[in-house]
Amino acid sequence: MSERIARPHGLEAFFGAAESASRDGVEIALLKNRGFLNLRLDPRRERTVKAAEEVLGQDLPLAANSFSGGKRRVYWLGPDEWLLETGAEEAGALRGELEAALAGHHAAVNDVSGGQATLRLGGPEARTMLSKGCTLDLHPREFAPGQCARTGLARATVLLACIDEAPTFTLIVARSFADYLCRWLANAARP
Amino acid sequence: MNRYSAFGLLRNALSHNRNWRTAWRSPEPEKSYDAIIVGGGGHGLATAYYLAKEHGIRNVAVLEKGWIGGGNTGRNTTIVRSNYLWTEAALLYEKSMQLWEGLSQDLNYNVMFSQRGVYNLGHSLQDMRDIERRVNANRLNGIDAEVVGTAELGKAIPHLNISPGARYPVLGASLQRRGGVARHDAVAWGFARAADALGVDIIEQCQVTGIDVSGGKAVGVQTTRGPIASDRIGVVVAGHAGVLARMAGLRLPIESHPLQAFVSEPIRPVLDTVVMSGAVHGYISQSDKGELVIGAGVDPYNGYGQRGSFPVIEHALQAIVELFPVFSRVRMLRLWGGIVDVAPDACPILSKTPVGGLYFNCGWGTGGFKATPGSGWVFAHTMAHDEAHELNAPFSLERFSTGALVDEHGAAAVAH
Amino acid sequence: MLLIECPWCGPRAETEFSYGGEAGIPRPADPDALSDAEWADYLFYRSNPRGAHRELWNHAQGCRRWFVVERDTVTNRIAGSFRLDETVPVPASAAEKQPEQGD
Amino acid sequence: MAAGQANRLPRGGRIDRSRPLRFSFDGKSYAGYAGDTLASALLANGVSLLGRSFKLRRPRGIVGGGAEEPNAVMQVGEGAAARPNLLATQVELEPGLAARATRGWPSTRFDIGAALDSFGRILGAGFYYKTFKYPRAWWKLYEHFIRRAAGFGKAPDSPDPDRYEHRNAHCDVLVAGGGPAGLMAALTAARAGARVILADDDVEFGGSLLAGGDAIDGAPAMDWVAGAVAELREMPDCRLLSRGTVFGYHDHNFLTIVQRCVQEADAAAQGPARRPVAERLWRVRAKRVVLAQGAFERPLVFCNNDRPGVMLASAVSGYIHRHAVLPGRRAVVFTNNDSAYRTAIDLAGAGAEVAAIVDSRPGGAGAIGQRVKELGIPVLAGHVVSDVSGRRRVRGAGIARWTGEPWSAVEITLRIDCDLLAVSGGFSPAVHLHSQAGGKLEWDESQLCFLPGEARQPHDSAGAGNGKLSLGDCLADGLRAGKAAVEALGLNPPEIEIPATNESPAAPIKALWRVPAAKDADRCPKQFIDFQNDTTVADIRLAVREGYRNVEHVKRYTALGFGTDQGKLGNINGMAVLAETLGKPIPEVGTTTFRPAYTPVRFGAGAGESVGALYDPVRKTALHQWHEAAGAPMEVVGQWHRPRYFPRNGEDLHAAVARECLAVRNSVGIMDASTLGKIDVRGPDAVNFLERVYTHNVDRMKPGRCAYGILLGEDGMVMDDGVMARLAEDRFYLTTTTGGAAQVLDWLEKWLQTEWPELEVWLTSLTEQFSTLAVAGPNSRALLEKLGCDIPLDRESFPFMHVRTANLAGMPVSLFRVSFSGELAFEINIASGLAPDLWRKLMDVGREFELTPYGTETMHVLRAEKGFVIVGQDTDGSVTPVDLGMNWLLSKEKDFLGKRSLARPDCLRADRKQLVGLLSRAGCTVIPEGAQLIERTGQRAPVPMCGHVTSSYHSASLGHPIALALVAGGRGRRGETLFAAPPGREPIAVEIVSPAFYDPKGGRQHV
Ligand SMILES: Cc1cc2nc3c(=O)[nH]c(=O)nc-3n(C[C@H](O)[C@H](O)[C@H](O)COP(=O)(O)OP(=O)(O)OC[C@H]3O[C@@H](n4cnc5c(N)ncnc54)[C@H](O)[C@@H]3O)c2cc1C
Ligand SMILES: NC(=O)c1ccc[n+]([C@@H]2O[C@H](COP(=O)([O-])OP(=O)(O)OC[C@H]3O[C@@H](n4cnc5c(N)ncnc54)[C@H](O)[C@@H]3O)[C@@H](O)[C@H]2O)c1
Ligand SMILES: Cc1cc2nc3c(=O)[nH]c(=O)nc-3n(C[C@H](O)[C@H](O)[C@H](O)COP(=O)(O)O)c2cc1C
Ligand SMILES: [Zn+2]
Repeated sequence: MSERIARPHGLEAFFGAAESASRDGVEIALLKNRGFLNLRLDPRRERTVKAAEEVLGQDLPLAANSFSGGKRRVYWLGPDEWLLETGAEEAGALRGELEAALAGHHAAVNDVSGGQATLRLGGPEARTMLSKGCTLDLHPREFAPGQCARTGLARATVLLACIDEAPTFTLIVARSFADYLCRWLANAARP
Repeated sequence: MNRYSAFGLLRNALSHNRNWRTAWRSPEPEKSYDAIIVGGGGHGLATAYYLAKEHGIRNVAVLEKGWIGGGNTGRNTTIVRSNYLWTEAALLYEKSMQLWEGLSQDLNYNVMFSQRGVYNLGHSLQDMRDIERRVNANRLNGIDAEVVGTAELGKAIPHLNISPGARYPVLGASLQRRGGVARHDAVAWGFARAADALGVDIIEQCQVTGIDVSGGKAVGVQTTRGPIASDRIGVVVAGHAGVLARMAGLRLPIESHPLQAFVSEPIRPVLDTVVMSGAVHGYISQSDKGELVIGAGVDPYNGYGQRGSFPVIEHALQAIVELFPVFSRVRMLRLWGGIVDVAPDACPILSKTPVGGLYFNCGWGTGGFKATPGSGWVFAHTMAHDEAHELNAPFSLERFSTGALVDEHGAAAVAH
Repeated sequence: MLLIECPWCGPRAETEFSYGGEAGIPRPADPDALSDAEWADYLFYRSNPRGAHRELWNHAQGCRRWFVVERDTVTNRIAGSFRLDETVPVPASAAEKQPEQGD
Repeated sequence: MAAGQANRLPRGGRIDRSRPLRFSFDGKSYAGYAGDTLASALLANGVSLLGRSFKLRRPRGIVGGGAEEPNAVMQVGEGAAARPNLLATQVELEPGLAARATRGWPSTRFDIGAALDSFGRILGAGFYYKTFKYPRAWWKLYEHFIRRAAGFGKAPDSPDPDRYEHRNAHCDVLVAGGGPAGLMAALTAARAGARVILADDDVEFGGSLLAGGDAIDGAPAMDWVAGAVAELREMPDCRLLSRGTVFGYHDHNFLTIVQRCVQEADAAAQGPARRPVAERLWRVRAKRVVLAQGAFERPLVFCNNDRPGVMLASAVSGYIHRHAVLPGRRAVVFTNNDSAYRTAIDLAGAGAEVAAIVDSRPGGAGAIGQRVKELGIPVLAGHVVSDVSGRRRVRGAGIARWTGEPWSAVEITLRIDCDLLAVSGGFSPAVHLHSQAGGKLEWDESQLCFLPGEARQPHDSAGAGNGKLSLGDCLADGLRAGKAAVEALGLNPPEIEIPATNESPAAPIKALWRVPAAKDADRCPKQFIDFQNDTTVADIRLAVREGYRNVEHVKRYTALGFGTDQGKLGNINGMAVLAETLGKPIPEVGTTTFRPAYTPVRFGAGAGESVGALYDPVRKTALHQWHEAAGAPMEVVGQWHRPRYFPRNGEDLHAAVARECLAVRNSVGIMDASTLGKIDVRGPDAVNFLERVYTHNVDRMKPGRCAYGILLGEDGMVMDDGVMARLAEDRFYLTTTTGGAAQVLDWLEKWLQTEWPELEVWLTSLTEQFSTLAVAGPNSRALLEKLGCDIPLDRESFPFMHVRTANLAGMPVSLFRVSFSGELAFEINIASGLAPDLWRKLMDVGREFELTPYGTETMHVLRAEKGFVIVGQDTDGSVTPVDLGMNWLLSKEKDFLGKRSLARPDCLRADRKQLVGLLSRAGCTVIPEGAQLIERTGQRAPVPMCGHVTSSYHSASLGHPIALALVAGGRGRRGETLFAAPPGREPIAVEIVSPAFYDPKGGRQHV
């Protein structure tokens, strides 16, 4: 299922346990080749927002805890912070374009592709499994497709996004926590 | 006061226990006293006792808003030790330790001071450096202390998880053999009874609602049972220190936080010493009745509720199960909280104040039960002489201006 | 476990936040002009009320914003959460609580 | 097989007669059925003696039917599977279950300790405070014996095989208790469309209906229960938790439920890998809560009321109806209210002889009295059971006429033989959760109980827990509470008709807190209030006599309510007796504080899955697997695991570290420094901002420049340190210590957001993005050149303390010419995904230079040789930069955080502890870290201490040990001799020297 990897990435070994914990009702997969940029700007400055949106070709989500789809996902992290998810190969170029477009604006773009581990979590039991370590209300009415949240999952901080009604979730975590999180997921996936 | 003894028990049993006298009277408050102690916890009662016993000041009232011993004195995990790092703190707690060692006899009340040893575990190389440092300092200060290795710990504490593969492996510990536990309620009652016998009025259900200051000097208090005059007022109210300070127009470098503890159901003896771990935030002992008495961490935010946040309890349970995997099936019977008065350097304030005749004893935070007799002893001296004893001189309010903090904070992660 | 309203993210569990102590203690503009006692007051002295308390919280596991919460330190009841750039309404009563059983 | 079950009724009950099973008690085998509790099965087998009391070792049997049981405290299972202190009344019988009584030695039946009972009067409340004080040293001995008597069950002897989990849940309405009231409330809320959680601690829903012959709408009440449960199960947003005990009601409507998921035998059968979750802790955030916990029956307090065979009337009814067990053949029923009349009817219906109903009320019962009369059961109104005979089992009741005067003496005029005495002293609503939540209580003088009063959180009570004792009232109250809850949520309450019940009105209860005896309360045989702790009426009177008058003092002095039942059985009786003793009304005496846990909760369940490997995250760098493969032992640094050293051919720590150190000094070494915190700082105000938080002059740094920087707390103490690089006019890159990374970022953000929001600065954490590979040693430049670097690395083009971006082996990196070892060195920052690749390439190419990987220990030695400090090791929270000799870092031209504190008198003292180096005079001794320093040996305690050793190593490069220390006034005392005095060792003479042991001029790093 998972995309092919271009480069050794240092994370695969951690994921074995989590992926093999997939079972009826829960599917866990490592997403490879993801690129990430962290973007900070003040949304009250319309010109700056515009400049960024022009490069992205899509809106910056301004509503808290939401993400915009389209060519790539743009997650709201805070009132002046976003995470852009792209293909790994694109990240560098996109960063260059954004930096160029935002030159002279008060904004910061950082490539953070190397710092994240990304998982896909799906299946009818996915909510139950997440609820073992996450205090958010994950009821389909409360945490619906298009919503995301930076929150705690067990003892790690994660970015959790609801992708579709299946449900499918994307889970993005700092890479140093990947081993822990995968062990936790492998355990939580047990019925 | 009738003296307590085995013989007395027998004699009273013959008369169907009908001739026991009250442990302390419940007098109506007088109009004025030579000294007033606000707060009927262990520290307040000890202060009154030593004022009467050591300084001959017997016309003293202890004013307690509820029932004596109902504050932190009655809700702590009762760990007593004196192995503090800094000399100033170590000598103060050691004074207390020495008083503990004769307290049951001095008070004629068995406070069940049980010197079953206190271990502080180290889980990292830095923990072990700190343990070496502290043990070394203790011994130079004349306080018994040892560094204990993992193998020895395994023998001394049968169920302790000393597996090197543990998430926080136990690398060693400090041990103070003279440390231990005492019966918290008995400490309050024993001091109350002994103070009462020397003439001190212990007045419960009497809340201080105001402090009268005139010309920069304290002249009395307002209470729910009327005004009471005195020109010597010692405030010993732990978590409520800030509230009382405000009554006198003062502010303190104190914040009040909930601190929780819990007990298991009584089980057969399995743990005959006290085990503390700063790194995993748990400390545990077993009482004479069989409950495991376990302390949790302090709630991070200010609070005046005698209850705390449940995640803190979960964390303490995780820590205990880590340290003692065999306790996983033991059950938590009751959990509660107290309101601790935390100073920036985790050390007490035993001090005169800008208001003449008004003294504050507070800031014991999460660890003042062990200091009860010593605190009372030096505070009585301070109130009697309007001057700190050399043991508590470093613990004045001035230190916050001069910067001469006694920083146990940096040294000890938990200070119980 | 408290339920704290982040002004951006909405109500979240206490464990997502970190506490920042009493709010509204500005750093003195010219520290050198202060006496040691005045500096100590800024550094260490707190109002520590029994009752309404204005305090700083950080949505550490969420949007990482600092904000102000008004919370009753006895009941833990939260009167409101405010962004730092909002003018925070004056508390109805900052008066000290009267004694309450079982606190 | 039912042959052994002499007390088993031939028909009825909710047991499954098709599933007989065997269990054992105290080593003897018995038969029972699925659906039994351990208690019902034991009663079925006629086992009445189940344990001994805590203090007096009196024989005890089963009193109750559930959580209120004080006596039947069992040890179930053995070894790792042992479960201490289970209540027989709550243990579901399972095949092979092995239970033991927890008190009594050598056996429950013959307990040597029973002799203690005769000393009862000496062992009154608080006796231990009055004795065991002399001689002083003997307390240890006394205590040794006291402790041997401690506790009930035994902790398991090996780690728990069970699995536990936590589950977070959210709902609109949480209903605690699934009796008629709770079911009705849940139905109402669910039909309105609310998200509902209904939890009941029993195996089945139904509450009291499980135990009775009630009818609803003309059919057995359990039919209605089944219908309600089936409907709720169908609802999509409704969660039913049976075996789920709501044990805590915390602030902000947060409730904790523990759910028992699987039976021990079933769990064990699965084997360790597939073991199902044994218990689940639900952490529930509810918008509204309905508490429908029901009520606890109270026993009556008469002489020897603790004898086995004295049972709560409602429990007796429960055993008959639910378990088809008849606990006695010839019964006396003793009551002060109508409810026990039903028990008499139940007993008679089950074939027992009811010798009499003794009713303390002169007027007897209401309508139900007539039915009893019709059955031919004699009623002795205006009478009390004042004493009983029998030791290990009741043999008879001593009955006296009573005028209603509370403390008057009575004369026993009638003795009735019986083997069962069913008692009822009225009902106390289970207000536990209401009180935990901060709700007030109100005394109801007509029903003689505390009712839930004003609530502090959004919760409501319903049913018997709200003082509604008839079934019809409970149903109606459940409906009311359910409606109120959904209305408060803005939902439309459904129309539900209250089902019909056929109850007749009861006569009022009459107070009977202590049953009068032939002698006064201090001299009569013991009248028990708290069975488990042997607290008697006389104990309470003694406490009052001695001045322990507050209910909380009485609790603590007499242990009333301290037991595993937490006073569920005896507390209200105790408070009432206290009130009567004090001559005060009951509400003035009040109750003690209700606390979690409602019933005891396993530590394991509270801990959940965060134990063992999941106790705390282990953070791993991108190179972790390489380190592991290389066999490096790990050092725990905060949450990180870092390689401590890389042993070769069985080297120990010292050999490996010496080799690694020399490799760095002589050729080149490589270290994984990825755990350092990294922060990107950007914006027009970046300089301005950093000037405020760092101590040095930031504006003087040119782009491309690096500087060492320190951060102080506002108290002037060193908080963190690291290298700061200026990448552009408006852009900086900060590094922090491993432990300080998160804290520093939070600290900087806090100042930006709260104090200086006008500054235009963005902070972004790059700790995880970049791995840091430190390449150090004289050959480091050659190594990088060999690897292929697209920029010149020579000293002139790329001087010390500068930063460059480059391409190394075709990979984009940032190179920092900084050095923590004092050698020529480069810190390579590379995107973490590429780090393993680069590391491998370096190792390949590095063979030529004998490139040596080194760990944290070598790093520590190398930096100590240079006199560089580690924040947190060489400093604690009491060290200023001046103490460390870093005055040169403190700008005089600007303010910075913490600066003002450095001017406080204590920070200006000349005798503050200052950083120095130490050499042992003897040359070869490594001074222990942590050792305190003294001026003279041979002094008596307290010995003044003038400093302590913070870091100490053998230096392979120098060929002798070195140490860093903080010494009072140390900088001015070079050359002086001090003594290190490590515990248990000879003092070590040491000389104070400069902390810069190696290459003090810094020539080697500048090449
Ligand atoms: C859970 C927990 C665990 C702890 N564990 C330990 C430990 O293991 N070892 C250790 O050494 N220490 C421990 N401590 C700390 C220790 O309990 C306290 O430092 C110590 O008991 C304080 O005693 P005190 O007499 O000063 O305060 P308290 O016992 O709290 O007495 C203060 C009294 O002042 C009264 N009061 C308040 N306001 C007024 C007023 N306006 N008018 C009249 N009276 C008033 C209160 O009602 C109270 O009775 C722990 C504390 C807690 C909460
Ligand atoms: N005749 C009398 O005097 C008398 C007295 C009391 C009750 N009753 C009868 O009892 C019934 C009362 O109905 P009800 O619904 O109020 O109560 P109930 O006793 O029927 O049900 C309460 C349920 O709550 C459960 N429970 C209690 N605490 C709990 C907790 N913390 N967590 C989870 N579950 C918990 C209990 O196990 C029980 O199943 C009525 O039928 C009433 O007539 C009669
Ligand atoms: C050392 C110690 C041991 C305790 N042991 C028990 C116990 O065995 N049983 C019990 O119910 N409570 C026990 N408690 C808790 C008290 O019942 C009570 O919860 C605590 O003193 C706080 O008071 P509060 O809950 O009335 O506010 C103990 C408390 C302490 C401090
Ligand atoms: Zn937020």
